[in-house]
Amino acid sequence: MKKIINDPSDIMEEMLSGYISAYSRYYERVPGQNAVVSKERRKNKVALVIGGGSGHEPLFIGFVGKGLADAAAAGNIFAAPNPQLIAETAKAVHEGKGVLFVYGCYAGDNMNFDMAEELLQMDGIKTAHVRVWDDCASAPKERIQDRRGIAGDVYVIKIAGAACDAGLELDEVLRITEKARDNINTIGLATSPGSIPGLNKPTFELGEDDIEFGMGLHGEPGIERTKMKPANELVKRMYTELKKEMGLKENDEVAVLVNGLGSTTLLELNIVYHDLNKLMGEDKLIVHDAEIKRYCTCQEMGGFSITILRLDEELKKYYDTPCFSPYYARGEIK
Amino acid sequence: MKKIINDPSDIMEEMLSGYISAYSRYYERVPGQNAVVSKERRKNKVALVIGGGSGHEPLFIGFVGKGLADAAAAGNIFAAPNPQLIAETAKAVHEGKGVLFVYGCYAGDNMNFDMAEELLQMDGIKTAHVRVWDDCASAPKERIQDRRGIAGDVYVIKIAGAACDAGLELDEVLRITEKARDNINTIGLATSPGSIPGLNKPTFELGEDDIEFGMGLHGEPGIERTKMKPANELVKRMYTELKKEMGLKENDEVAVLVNGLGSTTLLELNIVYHDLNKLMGEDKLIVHDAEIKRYCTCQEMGGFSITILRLDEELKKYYDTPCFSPYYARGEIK
Amino acid sequence: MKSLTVEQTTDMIIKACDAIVENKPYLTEVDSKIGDGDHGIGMAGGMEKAKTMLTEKRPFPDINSVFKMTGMLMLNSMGGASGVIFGTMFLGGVKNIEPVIELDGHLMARIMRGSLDAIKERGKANLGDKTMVDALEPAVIALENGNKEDLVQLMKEAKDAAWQGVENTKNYIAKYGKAKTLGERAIGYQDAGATSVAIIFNAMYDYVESLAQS
Amino acid sequence: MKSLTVEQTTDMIIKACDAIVENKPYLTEVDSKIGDGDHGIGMAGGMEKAKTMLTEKRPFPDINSVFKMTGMLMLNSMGGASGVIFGTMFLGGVKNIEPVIELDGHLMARIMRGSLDAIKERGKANLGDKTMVDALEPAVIALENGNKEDLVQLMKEAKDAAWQGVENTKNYIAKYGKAKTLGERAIGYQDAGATSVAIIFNAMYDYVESLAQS
Ligand SMILES: Nc1ncnc2c1ncn2[C@@H]1O[C@H](COP(=O)(O)OP(=O)(O)O)[C@@H](O)[C@H]1O
Ligand SMILES: Nc1ncnc2c1ncn2[C@@H]1O[C@H](COP(=O)(O)OP(=O)(O)O)[C@@H](O)[C@H]1O
Ligand SMILES: [Mg+2]
Ligand SMILES: [Mg+2]
Ligand SMILES: [Mg+2]
Ligand SMILES: [Mg+2]
Repeated sequence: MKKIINDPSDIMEEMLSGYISAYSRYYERVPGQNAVVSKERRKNKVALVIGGGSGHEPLFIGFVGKGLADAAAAGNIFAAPNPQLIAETAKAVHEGKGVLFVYGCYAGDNMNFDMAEELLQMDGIKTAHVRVWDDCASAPKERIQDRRGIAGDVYVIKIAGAACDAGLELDEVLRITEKARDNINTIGLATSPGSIPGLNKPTFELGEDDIEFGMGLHGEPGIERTKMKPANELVKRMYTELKKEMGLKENDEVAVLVNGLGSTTLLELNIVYHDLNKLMGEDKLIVHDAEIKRYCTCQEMGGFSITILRLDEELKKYYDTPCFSPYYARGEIK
Repeated sequence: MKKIINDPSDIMEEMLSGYISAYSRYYERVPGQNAVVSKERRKNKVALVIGGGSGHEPLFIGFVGKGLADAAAAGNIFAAPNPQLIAETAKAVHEGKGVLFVYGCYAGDNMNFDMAEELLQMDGIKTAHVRVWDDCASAPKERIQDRRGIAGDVYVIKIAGAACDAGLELDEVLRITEKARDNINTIGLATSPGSIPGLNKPTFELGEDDIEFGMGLHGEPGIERTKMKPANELVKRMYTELKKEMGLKENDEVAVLVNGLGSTTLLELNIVYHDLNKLMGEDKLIVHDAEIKRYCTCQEMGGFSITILRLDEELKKYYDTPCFSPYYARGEIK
Repeated sequence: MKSLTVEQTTDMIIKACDAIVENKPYLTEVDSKIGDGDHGIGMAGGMEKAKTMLTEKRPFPDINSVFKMTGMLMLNSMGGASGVIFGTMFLGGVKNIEPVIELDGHLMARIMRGSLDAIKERGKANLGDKTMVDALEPAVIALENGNKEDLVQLMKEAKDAAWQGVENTKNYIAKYGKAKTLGERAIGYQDAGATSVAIIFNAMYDYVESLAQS
Repeated sequence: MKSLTVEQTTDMIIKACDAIVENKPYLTEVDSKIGDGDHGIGMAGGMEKAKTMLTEKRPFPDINSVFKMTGMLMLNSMGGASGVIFGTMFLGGVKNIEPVIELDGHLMARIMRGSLDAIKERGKANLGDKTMVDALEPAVIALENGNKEDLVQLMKEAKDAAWQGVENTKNYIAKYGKAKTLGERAIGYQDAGATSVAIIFNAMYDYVESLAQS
């Protein structure tokens, strides 16, 4: 496992410096903090702040931009950002209208963001948060708050950003963002591990022919370890889980994301979409939009996830607004 | 090596079907051909057609779009498209003003595109081509036409697209595109092999601690096999080669692309840019624009390349125009 | 020996930092089995920063500052679940205690009880949930029940209780952290955070013990 | 035996297709050593399509059509260097020859000479450049110099010459194709395209020989 890095203890510093200097057109840094701030951040509106552990790039730093998040707090590799970092990041973009935090639901993130909110509220800043728990393989529906946030983050951020742009009050932005979150589910599968940069270690072990359905982004176990199968069988199983979970039916309108976890190629992801599209067609879902991307990764982990966002007219309105970051641009929609 | 595919002989069909159906907003297919056509293709202008072997996604199909190519002919995995496919693709987008082909300089591509041009010229269609030979590790400058085309393709396509958009005649589009090509160099290094989809085979072999400077996208040897080193030493060596090759000096204005070859992560690529930016700063280059992306890949190959485009006022004008494809959007430039 | 000075307390915490840094690979391995493998990096990173600051900023006016400084640095550098939890382990106990310049068995027990309560308040984990609480709670009870007049013996009982707690975590299903989705599969593996607690208590005991020897 | 009918020629070419398909893994391995490893897939794909079409569309009016059909299918399905080169191997030789219904040694030599010239015109490679020319050119020379009255012996000499050509490619540095950047490092490895030529000639010989036996 060869990693193109320098001193492992400089990873965060150099990674952020590289990203921000390459895209200095769009970004600046919160002085002294591992945080990326949009140069075109919202004025006089609710600020959207995202964050989480690093190592999942482009998430989260790649989703700071116009129509997206105003800033991202970048935790250390696979570790939630600390409360001070989160609070400073929020202060850098707060415009007096409050701050909405969007992040994945993990024990570490929940506790650190909670502490940051306490700090901010002590300073008189209004805050709210939406924890993304889209991974339906990570816990049963009854314990939805135990579910992890994975690629569904992207859609929640997109819609939250559009709601902020619309100039709504914090509680209304919160309502819409929660509605988005509650209409998103994801299921993933892993074919090979990623690695922890700086350690020469795979994030988990998996037999030569084994895959794991529902595996989490850090190698957390999913619902079943099984044998590798052709793409269409894998996709069928994943789609079936999502359909059941979401109760999808004829004429439901959806946005779909096929997300590569790292080393799985666009060629393979395109084939996944081919298979998925066939199944959605058979069920007469209306695919409003689709993306085949690597948004939410775990280093060079192999595998992919499928995310479905069920749209209604309100969500679609926010989904369709233009946005731009180096990794997520919408705007040429006709 | 687990690949998420179905029957290997369906790879091309399913891959293209997946891509085109996901992005049906933007794309359609040339009936019966492995070709992607932009729904917003140019009217009454020189048509830009690109193509090459598949397996390098998002290149080439991901660079069809507004301001970019009108169509791409997708050859089989790692194999140039055949003459009929190329000719049919060109005919699908030809508007009476001629067709410019941009492709990487490989024996197979050269011969197939040449034959396609012969076929088109027999039908009275004006054609021209620009072969991209940016990989300065693949042959000495004296044998520039023996050099391979790698990530520099992206910049050539961008500028050719902008020149077509400007409504210029074919010979003028050709002149500008050649000028872009002649001001672009790339050097890559490989840390691990990709694989040929459908075969369970790595594209080349590399020792546990070995890397290869200048390795080609299909595992063609480069200039030296050596030991893995820290990122800054790798980058320094690559930058030094490029600087010498291009004669870069103080106040030269450049666009820079750090391109991941497949499994190398954005985290690592950001660190590469961090190191590169430092060296460019020491030399007082003016970085007009930078990108950290995975544009030109070879399946899950590990490693990266650095591409430098030297800009003058004319090239900058074409470089800066907006464009949009699902994988390459510019337009928020201020 | 009955108590430590502020300077000795500083040395003791620095020893705990060293022990965590030394055990980084071990903690990584433990967290890799059922977590995401970053616990060693996180803890070592936080405690290295704490050590640097403790070394630079010493001497401190009181025991409270030593614990607080350590906790703040961990909380605001580590991130992750363990940043909050272990930050709180050092921060939470001294929060409501007026400045003191002597660390005896009574104070140690009081601080650690305060830490435990704050951690349980923050993280909601209880005994048996396969977290660091499973090591900290028995250690706190040992501190509370032991002979406060013999600091060496008291700390020995605390660290033994912590290690026993680590052993116990092997029998539990995880309810918090990244292992919670493992269910039965987590059984047989010890919890990483609990291991860190035991390492810290172990190092504190070693320091106190060697101080008593000399 | 002196010559083949159109139907026999069709069978012979189908045998050549089969031989390439059977040798797909071998060709892959050869191309992997110093090329990009796709030669086996490419050749097998093209010749499988050719076989299907030859089987569906038979009988053909003349020898020319059999070669032309094979070449067109390879050219317009395979892509890559080998699509053009091997397409031309079947297309290029019959281009300027009036329709014939009998394939004898003279015609075989004339067709293959035409193919060779067209390939060299298209690809610019010469003997010693480590391409399929290194197998095809000696085979053509063998066809031209051999006894045209004995087709079996003539084809045997051609395939032997082709295999000898494959052997020779091991000593060469590549000037074309993806191995050209290898320089000295390509020495010791045979060329993939040359190997395909030898396999094709070998299969054609086998067919002619078994026909003569029966
Ligand atoms: N809610 C909680 N209460 C107490 N301890 C917890 C809680 N959640 C996690 N932990 C502790 O944190 C440890 C994991 O720390 P670490 O690996 O650094 O963080 P992360 O889980 O974010 O990767 C676990 O082994 C457990 O002991
Ligand atoms: N210019 C050329 N002239 C003759 N044969 C060539 C030429 N270029 C390549 N070849 C042949 O093609 C073979 C490679 O074919 P293949 O692997 O299918 O294509 P690619 O090189 O595009 O991957 C080489 O082994 C060589 O024999
Ligand atoms: Mg973690
Ligand atoms: Mg090839
Ligand atoms: Mg962990
Ligand atoms: Mg090849």
